[in-house]
Amino acid sequence: MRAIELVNLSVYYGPVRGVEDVSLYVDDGEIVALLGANGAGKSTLLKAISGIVGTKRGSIKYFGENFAKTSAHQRVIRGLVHVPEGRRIFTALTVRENLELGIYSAKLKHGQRTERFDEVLEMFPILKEHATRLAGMLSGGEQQVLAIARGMMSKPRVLMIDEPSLGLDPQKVDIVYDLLEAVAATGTTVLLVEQNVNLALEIATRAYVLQQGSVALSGDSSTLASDPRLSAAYLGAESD
Amino acid sequence: MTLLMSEILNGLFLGAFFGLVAVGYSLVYGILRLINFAHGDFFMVAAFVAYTILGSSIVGHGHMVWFTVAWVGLLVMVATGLLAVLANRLVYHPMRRAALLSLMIAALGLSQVLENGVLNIPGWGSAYLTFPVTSPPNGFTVLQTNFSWFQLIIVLIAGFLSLGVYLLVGRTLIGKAMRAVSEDRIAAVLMGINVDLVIAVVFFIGGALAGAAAVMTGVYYGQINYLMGWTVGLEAFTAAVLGGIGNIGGAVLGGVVLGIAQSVGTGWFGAEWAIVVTFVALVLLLWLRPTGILGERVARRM
Amino acid sequence: MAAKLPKGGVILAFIAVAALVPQFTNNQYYLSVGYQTEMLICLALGLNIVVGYAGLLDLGFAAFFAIGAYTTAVLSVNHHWSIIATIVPGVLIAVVCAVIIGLPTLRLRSDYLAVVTLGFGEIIQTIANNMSMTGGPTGIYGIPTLTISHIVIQTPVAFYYVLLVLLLLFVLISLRVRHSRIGRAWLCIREDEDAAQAMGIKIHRYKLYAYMGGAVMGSLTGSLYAPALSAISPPSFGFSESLLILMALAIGGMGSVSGAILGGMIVVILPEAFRQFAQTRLLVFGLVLIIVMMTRPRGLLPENAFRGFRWPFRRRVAPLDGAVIPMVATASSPSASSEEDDR
Amino acid sequence: MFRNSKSMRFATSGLLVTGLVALSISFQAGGVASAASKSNFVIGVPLPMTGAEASAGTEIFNAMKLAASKINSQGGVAGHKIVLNEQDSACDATTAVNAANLLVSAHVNAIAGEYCSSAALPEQPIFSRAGIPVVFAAANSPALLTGHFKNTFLTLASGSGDAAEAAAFFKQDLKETKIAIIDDQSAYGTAIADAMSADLRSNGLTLAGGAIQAVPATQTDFSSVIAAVKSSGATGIFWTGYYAQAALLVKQLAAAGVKATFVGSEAAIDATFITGAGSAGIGTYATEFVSPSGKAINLFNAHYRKAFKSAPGPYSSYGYDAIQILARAGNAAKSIQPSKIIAALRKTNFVGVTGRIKFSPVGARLGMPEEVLVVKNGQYVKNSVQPKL
Repeated sequence: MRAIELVNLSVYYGPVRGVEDVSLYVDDGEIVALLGANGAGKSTLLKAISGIVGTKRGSIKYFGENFAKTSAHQRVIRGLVHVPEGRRIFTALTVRENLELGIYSAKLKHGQRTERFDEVLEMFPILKEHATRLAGMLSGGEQQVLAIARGMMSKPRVLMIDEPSLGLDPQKVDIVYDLLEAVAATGTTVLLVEQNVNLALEIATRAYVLQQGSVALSGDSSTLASDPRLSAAYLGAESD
Repeated sequence: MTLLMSEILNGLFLGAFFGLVAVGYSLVYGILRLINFAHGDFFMVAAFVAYTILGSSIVGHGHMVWFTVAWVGLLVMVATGLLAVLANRLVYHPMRRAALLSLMIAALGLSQVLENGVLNIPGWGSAYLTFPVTSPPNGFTVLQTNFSWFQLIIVLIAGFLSLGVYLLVGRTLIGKAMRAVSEDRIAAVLMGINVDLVIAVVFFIGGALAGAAAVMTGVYYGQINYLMGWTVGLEAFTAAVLGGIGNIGGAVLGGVVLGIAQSVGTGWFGAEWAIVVTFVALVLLLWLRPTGILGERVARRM
Repeated sequence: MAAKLPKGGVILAFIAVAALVPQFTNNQYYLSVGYQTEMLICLALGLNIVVGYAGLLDLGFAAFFAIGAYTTAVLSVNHHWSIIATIVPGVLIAVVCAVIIGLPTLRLRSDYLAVVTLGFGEIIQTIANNMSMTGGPTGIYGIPTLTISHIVIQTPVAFYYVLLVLLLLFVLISLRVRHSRIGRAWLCIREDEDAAQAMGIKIHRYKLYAYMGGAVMGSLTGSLYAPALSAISPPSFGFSESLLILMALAIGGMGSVSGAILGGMIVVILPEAFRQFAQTRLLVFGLVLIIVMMTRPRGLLPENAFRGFRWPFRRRVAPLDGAVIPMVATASSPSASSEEDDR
Repeated sequence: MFRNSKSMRFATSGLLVTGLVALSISFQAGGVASAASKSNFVIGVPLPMTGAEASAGTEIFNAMKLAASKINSQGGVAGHKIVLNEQDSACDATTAVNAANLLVSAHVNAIAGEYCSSAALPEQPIFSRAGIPVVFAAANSPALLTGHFKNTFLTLASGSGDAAEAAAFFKQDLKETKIAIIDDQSAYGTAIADAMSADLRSNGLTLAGGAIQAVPATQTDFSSVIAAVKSSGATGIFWTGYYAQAALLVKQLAAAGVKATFVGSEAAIDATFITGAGSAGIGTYATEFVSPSGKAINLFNAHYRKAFKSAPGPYSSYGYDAIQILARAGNAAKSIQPSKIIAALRKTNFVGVTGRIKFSPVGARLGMPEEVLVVKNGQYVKNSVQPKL
């Protein structure tokens, strides 16, 4: 079953090209990584899939359903959750309130909400002691964990996560990636955008490499890892 | 000394009105960063709607009248809320990508449209209209100052409504969604929050509060006019800034502080200088505390 | 510079046409509407320095207009000064007021500054209304005519030309200052205050300059407008007047001289054009205001000298990519694409 | 991509401006053309039709329409039909100047109207330069008579008579000695308040609190002023402002338990006051010019009610008389020429709905005795005791 399938997708910011003619798919239960240099269009692609930027051409299918006319918040309700770059947690709200907003759209009774809240805290124990603090007071790594935890509150079918390692020290990065593996282990499909190739290929089953808005390479993680064109794609884009 | 105390008590009463309208101002500002100059005119339109409905539905005397006032009040709150939602849908929503100044000018245009719309409606027009129901004068005396029971009821209703909104924003899920939208609209969308709906709810609440204030104004003061919204709007806006705009508790507090400042200032310098006292106090306060009394949350964001 | 030529052309054409108007009509009414338009354009150009160039939202600009008009009226009626001589004290008082109100408040963010300037406008109007020196609510009447050496300016035509000269002066100043060192500093502050400060621009000082510049222009206009009106009273200098000036600028286009000219024409001429509809004309005016702002939110003749122009008081946006903001809504998901603009 | 195209922008803006100018010219030119037909007696009517005083303007204009149609049905003025050319002055100096210039450009034969003195003052020199007779219907600031304009006549005597009457009433009949003056900060109210302050002194009465209390005309809550009045120990209150605020003030005074006797100026008299103040208004007083022919005013009120389905405003009758004054002057001069009408206006002497109308050499209304009214059974009646001046 294809969780996400993009066919010839193009996104433009006014006259500026974001991505052009991208086709890719993510199967149910997979971890797929989107790789590429800065400005290659990875984040744009995620934003197009989650619906916060409009597309110019092409189609987005989510479990076979066409998403062209579905508004961004509706996509979340269908189980497609996007943890954006820079975490974007609500700093003026408490950790608990942030998590509660993660199941905003779910039609749950109060008891069920608390239950889910406890489940997620079990999964992300770092947050436990901070539940009543303002999210803005957390450290960077804790904020990233909160962002993922917030995304997991609604038990998404697909979790898209953008640059989870950005700005974190290696130790925190390990924690975050362990969590991601734990998330995937619950059966959640993960679409991961990452600049750090080695990190991403370690947990992903497959990967796509974007270069200047188009797919340059794709394949299994293990084959890609040894492909010399991979580093060329990075270096090529960087030397531009 | 008793004069000062009675001025403070009067100021508290005035502040209840300011605060109620200011909460609406503050809510909309908090979520859209828009100084909604038309907000005072929602209040004005509400007073006229209440005037018309009450005029045609008052039957009987005594308690029956107050029962009618109560349900008309609720009806007008809903109607004004819907008016605000409609204004948002027709004017502000299509402009959500425009610069704030453009939005502000559009709000001024809307204010003109509402005022002059009422001016041109037969039966409303430019005259000072006498409200069909007026509050009975009997009451009680505190510190040699007479208050009517109705004034007490107004303060209680205003306090009750403000507290309701405060709890709604602070405790409920939709309230949390409002705060989320106010802080980061994109992230809110990614939580599955229907931002347009949240904004509509905010306009509805703001409008409904203005509607409640309008009915109480009509019944208490007994007189309405098509320009009544402008002054109230200006005072409410000042109160909202004074308390720290975007902050519900701040709006109520700002209203009370403004009411007291006006009342006491009038006592010292004469009513003709009331507005000068108000604004000098505002400048001093902003100088010492540039974000208003309770404005920290906004300050950090800016 | 080439890109600016068409605009210069528009301004020149306007001035030329404006100068010729009295040759075609001596209708007193048209001429009086004419000089009121010029007056409002002058005020809009003054406000343009404050709001359009430096990005400071001012909701009480009519205060400086009032200061000029009242200084001239008081000195000429009560103390028999000649009108020309009253201009200097008017300007001085305006500048002093600008500094007094500006020093403590110009460090505030725009919304707070807006309410403080609004308050300043109300204060000036209240003072005019309450002092016996300013004639209280009746105001001051019998303001003598303007005499420049031996020429007596009394007829609408004469005032029309006097205000046209002032307008021309303001246009030249606005265009010159825009590309001067100080003008560039203002634009930097408007675009990004923090960055401007990081670049070593003394932002408070330059903000104060802008505020003072606007005050001088507002006061000058007031001094010359008082004799044209012959009687002034507080209601003409209230919040609604301040808003009218701001509207002119917003409709025409912030930061743009040709925009101020066009906007001034619209806000004066439009309500006059709908005079026949007495009670409905302001309704129409309000509708026009909304429609213009909805269809052309940057005004009819926006400033376009800069690519990547950033509007003052836009929401403080941090787009996800830090990249370009979508200008054109594209095919799919209209509700979705619109969200990009906000944080 | 239209948005970024410079030519499009110029084109649309250019079109808009051209359209506006064309609109304005066609509208105003239409007005000019119709007014210029010389067979009519065209009376220019500058009145506030928008803004805060719009209701007063409408009420005055309605009465003028009544007068004009009545005179026209009786054969017009020296054979010419009266045509009213109404222009909104909005009680704002700038708008008023435009209205005045528009009327002058339309070559009207005379002016009747204007409610606010602040609008009348800048209009005056414009009408004077054009040599058009002006009968101000309700604006009555003394300042209007100091400019030595030979063409100005006031239908309404300046408000100082109200103050003199009220002061005498407080002293002789009410025997109150400590009087508070509350002023609404309008041009009208302030003038009367100042006059009252002087009249209190000359009558040996005290101004309670030592100063005039002023409230902005937009104020609806008077609690702080009432607190001041209460603490000053005033036993009488003189209100110089208008009826709408008067109703609020009286109600709030009653609610605050202030027992001082309330006397309003003539501007406080209106049906809205009686309904608005309710029980608090009963027994309050107001001073007014005597209308000797009670019958005429009653007839006028009845006509007005029939024609407009509402009660006339406090100044409607003055608007009615302003038109009558001009019509009689035209008939006396047998001409509708402005200069001849001005000459005839000086000799005005007849009884209108507001009483006998005569003018002083500077154009002030003469001989308007005052009387004190009291609110009884839902209407104004002449008080049983009247002070001797």
